[in-house]
Amino acid sequence: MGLNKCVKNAEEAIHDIQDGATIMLGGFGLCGIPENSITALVAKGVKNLTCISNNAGVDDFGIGLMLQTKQVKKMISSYVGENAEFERQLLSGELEVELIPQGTLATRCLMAGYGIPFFPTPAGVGTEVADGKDTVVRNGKTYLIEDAFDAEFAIVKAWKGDTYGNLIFKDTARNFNAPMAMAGKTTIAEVEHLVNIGELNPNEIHVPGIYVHRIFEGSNYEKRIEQLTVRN
Amino acid sequence: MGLNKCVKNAEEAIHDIQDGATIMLGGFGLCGIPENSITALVAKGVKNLTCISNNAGVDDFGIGLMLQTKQVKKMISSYVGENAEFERQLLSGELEVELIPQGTLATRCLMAGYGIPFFPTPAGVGTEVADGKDTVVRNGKTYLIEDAFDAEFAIVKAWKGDTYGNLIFKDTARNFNAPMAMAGKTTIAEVEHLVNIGELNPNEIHVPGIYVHRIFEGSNYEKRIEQLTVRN
Amino acid sequence: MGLNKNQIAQRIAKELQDGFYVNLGIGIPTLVANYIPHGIEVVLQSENGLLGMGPFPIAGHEDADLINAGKQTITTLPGSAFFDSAMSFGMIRAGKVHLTVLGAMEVAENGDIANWKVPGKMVKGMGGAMDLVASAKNIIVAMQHTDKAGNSKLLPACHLPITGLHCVKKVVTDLGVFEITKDGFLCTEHAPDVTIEEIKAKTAGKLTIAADCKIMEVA
Amino acid sequence: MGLNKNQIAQRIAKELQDGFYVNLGIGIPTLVANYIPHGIEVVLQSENGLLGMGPFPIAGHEDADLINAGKQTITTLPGSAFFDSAMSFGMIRAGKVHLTVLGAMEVAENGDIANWKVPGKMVKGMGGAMDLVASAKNIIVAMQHTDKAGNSKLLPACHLPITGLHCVKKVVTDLGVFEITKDGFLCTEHAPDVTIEEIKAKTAGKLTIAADCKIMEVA
Repeated sequence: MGLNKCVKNAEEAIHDIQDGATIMLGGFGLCGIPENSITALVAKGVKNLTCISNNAGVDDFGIGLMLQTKQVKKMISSYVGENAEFERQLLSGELEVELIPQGTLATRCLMAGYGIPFFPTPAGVGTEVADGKDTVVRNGKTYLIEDAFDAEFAIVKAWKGDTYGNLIFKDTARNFNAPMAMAGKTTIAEVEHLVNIGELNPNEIHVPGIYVHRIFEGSNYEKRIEQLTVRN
Repeated sequence: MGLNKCVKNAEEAIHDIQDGATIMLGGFGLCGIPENSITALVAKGVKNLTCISNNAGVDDFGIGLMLQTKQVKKMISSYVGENAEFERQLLSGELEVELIPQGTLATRCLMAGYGIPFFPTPAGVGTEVADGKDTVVRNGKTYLIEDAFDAEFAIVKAWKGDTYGNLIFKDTARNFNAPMAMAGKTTIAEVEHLVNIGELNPNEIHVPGIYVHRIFEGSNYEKRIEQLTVRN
Repeated sequence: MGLNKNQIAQRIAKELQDGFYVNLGIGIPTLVANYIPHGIEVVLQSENGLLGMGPFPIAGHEDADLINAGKQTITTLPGSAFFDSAMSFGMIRAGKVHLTVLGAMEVAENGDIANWKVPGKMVKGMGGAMDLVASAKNIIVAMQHTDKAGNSKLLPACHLPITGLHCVKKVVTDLGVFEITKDGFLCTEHAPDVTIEEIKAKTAGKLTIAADCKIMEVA
Repeated sequence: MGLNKNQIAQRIAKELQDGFYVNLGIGIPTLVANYIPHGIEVVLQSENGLLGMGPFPIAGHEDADLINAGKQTITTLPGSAFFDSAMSFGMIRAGKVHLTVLGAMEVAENGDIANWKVPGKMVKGMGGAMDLVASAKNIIVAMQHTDKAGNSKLLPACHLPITGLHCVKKVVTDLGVFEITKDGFLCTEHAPDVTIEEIKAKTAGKLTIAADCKIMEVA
C-alpha cells in the first residue's frame, strides 16, 4: 500500500543513489549516524558523492569508510577533524571541502523542510564564510543570506519508526537527523526499532512520516563511542 | 532558585503586562487557549492590547472575553469569524484588525524563536497581503519577505510542564502554543499538570524551558468545544 | 440538474492516489473523505497540526484537544502524528502535501483563485488558504458553477480579492470537470443531464470542450 | 607564574549567575562546570542538542546516544531536554543562552575573535563557534595570554582568520581579567604573582589598567 514506506534493507533503500549524487547524512560525530546505509553505499561503490554531514566520521567508521574507498568528491561540513585519510585527500586535492557554521548547516536543512528558500543569519559575518554572499542589515545588525539545501537524498538514523515513516530519535542522536529527514527530496530512514502503525504515541513523534520516503530496520549497530569519558 | 520558573497563579504571571502591550496568545479556535491567563487579563483590566492570536475566540470565551471589556486595540490573526462583538467593534472602528495567512503567522513566531529576523514565503503573493512588502524571486517563484514577530509577552497553554518550564502539549492543542512559546521576550506558560523536574522524559519535550520564563498550574479548565461533531 | 455536493466530492475523490497526503478544506472538500476509493490509502492533513485525521468521535468520546481545521472534534488513526502550526505549514510550503482540495468563490481561466473576501461583507480572514494555494503542487477547487444569482464563477479574471495566483489545476463543479490549461478552462467531463450548451452558457471564462469530453460517473 | 587552566575556569565560574543558561566550549571552558558556585543553579547547553548536561557517566553506564559537543559521553540531569541541531542553534541565535565561554587563538581590542583556522595548518572547521559568537549576548574568552612562542594573543587586530566581529565581552587569561571596552582591553584583575608590568609587556593590544585593579581570588 502507498503509505507503507518499508524497504527490506539498506541496499534496497539506497538502490537508486547514483554517481554524483548529493546526499545528506545525519549524525553528530559518530552519534546517530546511519551505519547500515553507509555500509551499503560502500558496497554499492557509488562515486563522486557530495556529502552534507556535520562531520566526516573517523578513519575506519562512519563517512570515513566512504573516504577510504574514495567515493566522496565533496564534503559540506562544519567540523572534519579526527580523520587522517580525510586530511590526506584534502591536502592532495582529491577531496573538496566546504566548511560552514554548524548552526547554518542545521538551519539550511530545516529551511528546506519548511519550504523557505533562504534565510538571514549573523553567523559568519565578517569572516571568510561571508565571501560572495549577500548581506543585509536589520536593526543595526548584519546578517548573511544563506540558502536552504537542495539535496536529492537525506539518509538518517532514528531510534524508532513506524511503517508510515514516523520517526522518534533518542537523546542527542536526534541532532542533524531530524532537520535532514525533513530536507531530503527522498528521505531514507534506518531505525533501530521498526514498529507497526499505532505503536508510536502521535504526541511523541519528532519527524512525521510525510517527510520520510523509505524506512527499514537496521541491524548490527556498533554505535561506536568517539570519546569515552567516565566519572572518576 | 533561578531555574524555578514557577509563579503562584495567572495573576502573578501577568502582573507586569501593561496597557499597550503586545501579547501573543496560543491556541487554535478555542483549542489550547490559555484560559486562566485570559481571565486574569480581564480581571486586571489592562487596555489597548495588541493581541497576536490565530483567532479571536467566541463572544463569551477566549479572547472574546477581552473584546467584551474592550481591552483589545488591535488583533493580528488569520481568521476571526464566530464573534459578533468582534464584528461590531471592527465595523465601528473601535478595533483594528490585521489579517495574515495562518502559515505566515505561525512562521513569524517560529522565526522569532530561532533568531531569524525575516523570511521569504510564497503565501500572499499577488494578494492585498503583499501590499507594501518586499518581494524576491527564486527559481522563478515569487516570495514575500515577512518579519519575525517582536512581542513582549507570549502566553501559552500546555498539557504538562515542569518547574524549569519544559513543556509538553497534547494533540492538536500544540498548534500555535509551541511556536509562540519560543517567540516571547517573556513567555508565560499555564499548564494542566505542573510536575517536578525529572518527571518529564527529556526526549518528549516539545518546548525546552530555556524559552519559558514563568509557569503555573492552571485551574478550572473549561476546554470548551467550538464545533461538537460526532459520528452517526 | 447537475451534481449535488456529495457527488462533487465523490468525483474529486477519484483524483486521490495511493499514498497521497491530502489537505481537504472546509465545506464540500471535507466530504471527499467519505469517498476514498477502496484499495488505496491516503493520509489527511489537518493544518492545525495533525497527519492522519480520522472520523468524528463516537458521542461521549470527543476531546477538546483534538480538533480539525474546521474546529470540529475528530479522532486519530493508527500512524497519526501531531505537530505544531509552524511545522504544519512548513510541510505544506515544502510541497510535501500531494493534493489540496478547497472551495472558491471565483476561479479565473489562468488558475487564479478568490475565496477569502467579499467587499462589503465582514471579512473573517484567509486562515490557511493563502499558504495552501501558494505552496501546493496540485490544487483542485470544489464549488458550484454559478453563484446564487446565476453568475458564472469560472471567469476570465477574478473580480474578488485574490487568494493566490496561477495555482488551481482543476475545478470540479456541479456541471463538470475543468482543467486549467494555458488556453483557459478545458471541460473534460460533464455531469449527467447537463448539456455542453448549458456549460458554455454558464462559463464566463475561456472554455474549450475536450474532444473526448465524457459523462461524469457518479453514484 | 600566572593561573593554571583550572584556575582560569574557576575565575570564569564567578561570572555565572543564578538561572543562567550557559554554553561552554571545548578545552578550558569545559572545566568551568567544575566550579559552579554553591547556591546558584545554571543549565549547561550542549549545542548538539541538550539542555541540562550532567557529569560524565559512571564507567559502564556510558551511552553512545548521549554525548556533548566535544563528543564525550555525558549524562542528563533532572529537568534536561533534548532537541535537534536546528532548534539548538535557534535558541542560540535568539539570544536565549545567557553566557558563552569559549577558547580563542586571538582576541582583538575591539572584541573580534579568531579561533578556528591557522593558515598552513589542516583546517578542521568552525563547528558551532561562528554561530555562537555571532549570536551570544555575553561572550567570555578563556585562553592563555600568549602563544607558545610568547607572542601576545590580545592584539590590536586579529591576524588569523576571523570567527566573529565585536563579540567578546571579557577575556580571562592566566595573567588576568580583561574587559573589552571602546578603549580596548581594560585589566580589572591580575593573577597573584603577576605584575602589571608583565601584563603590559605581554599585551599587544591597547591596554588600560583599571584604577581599582585587584588581585584575582582563586584557590
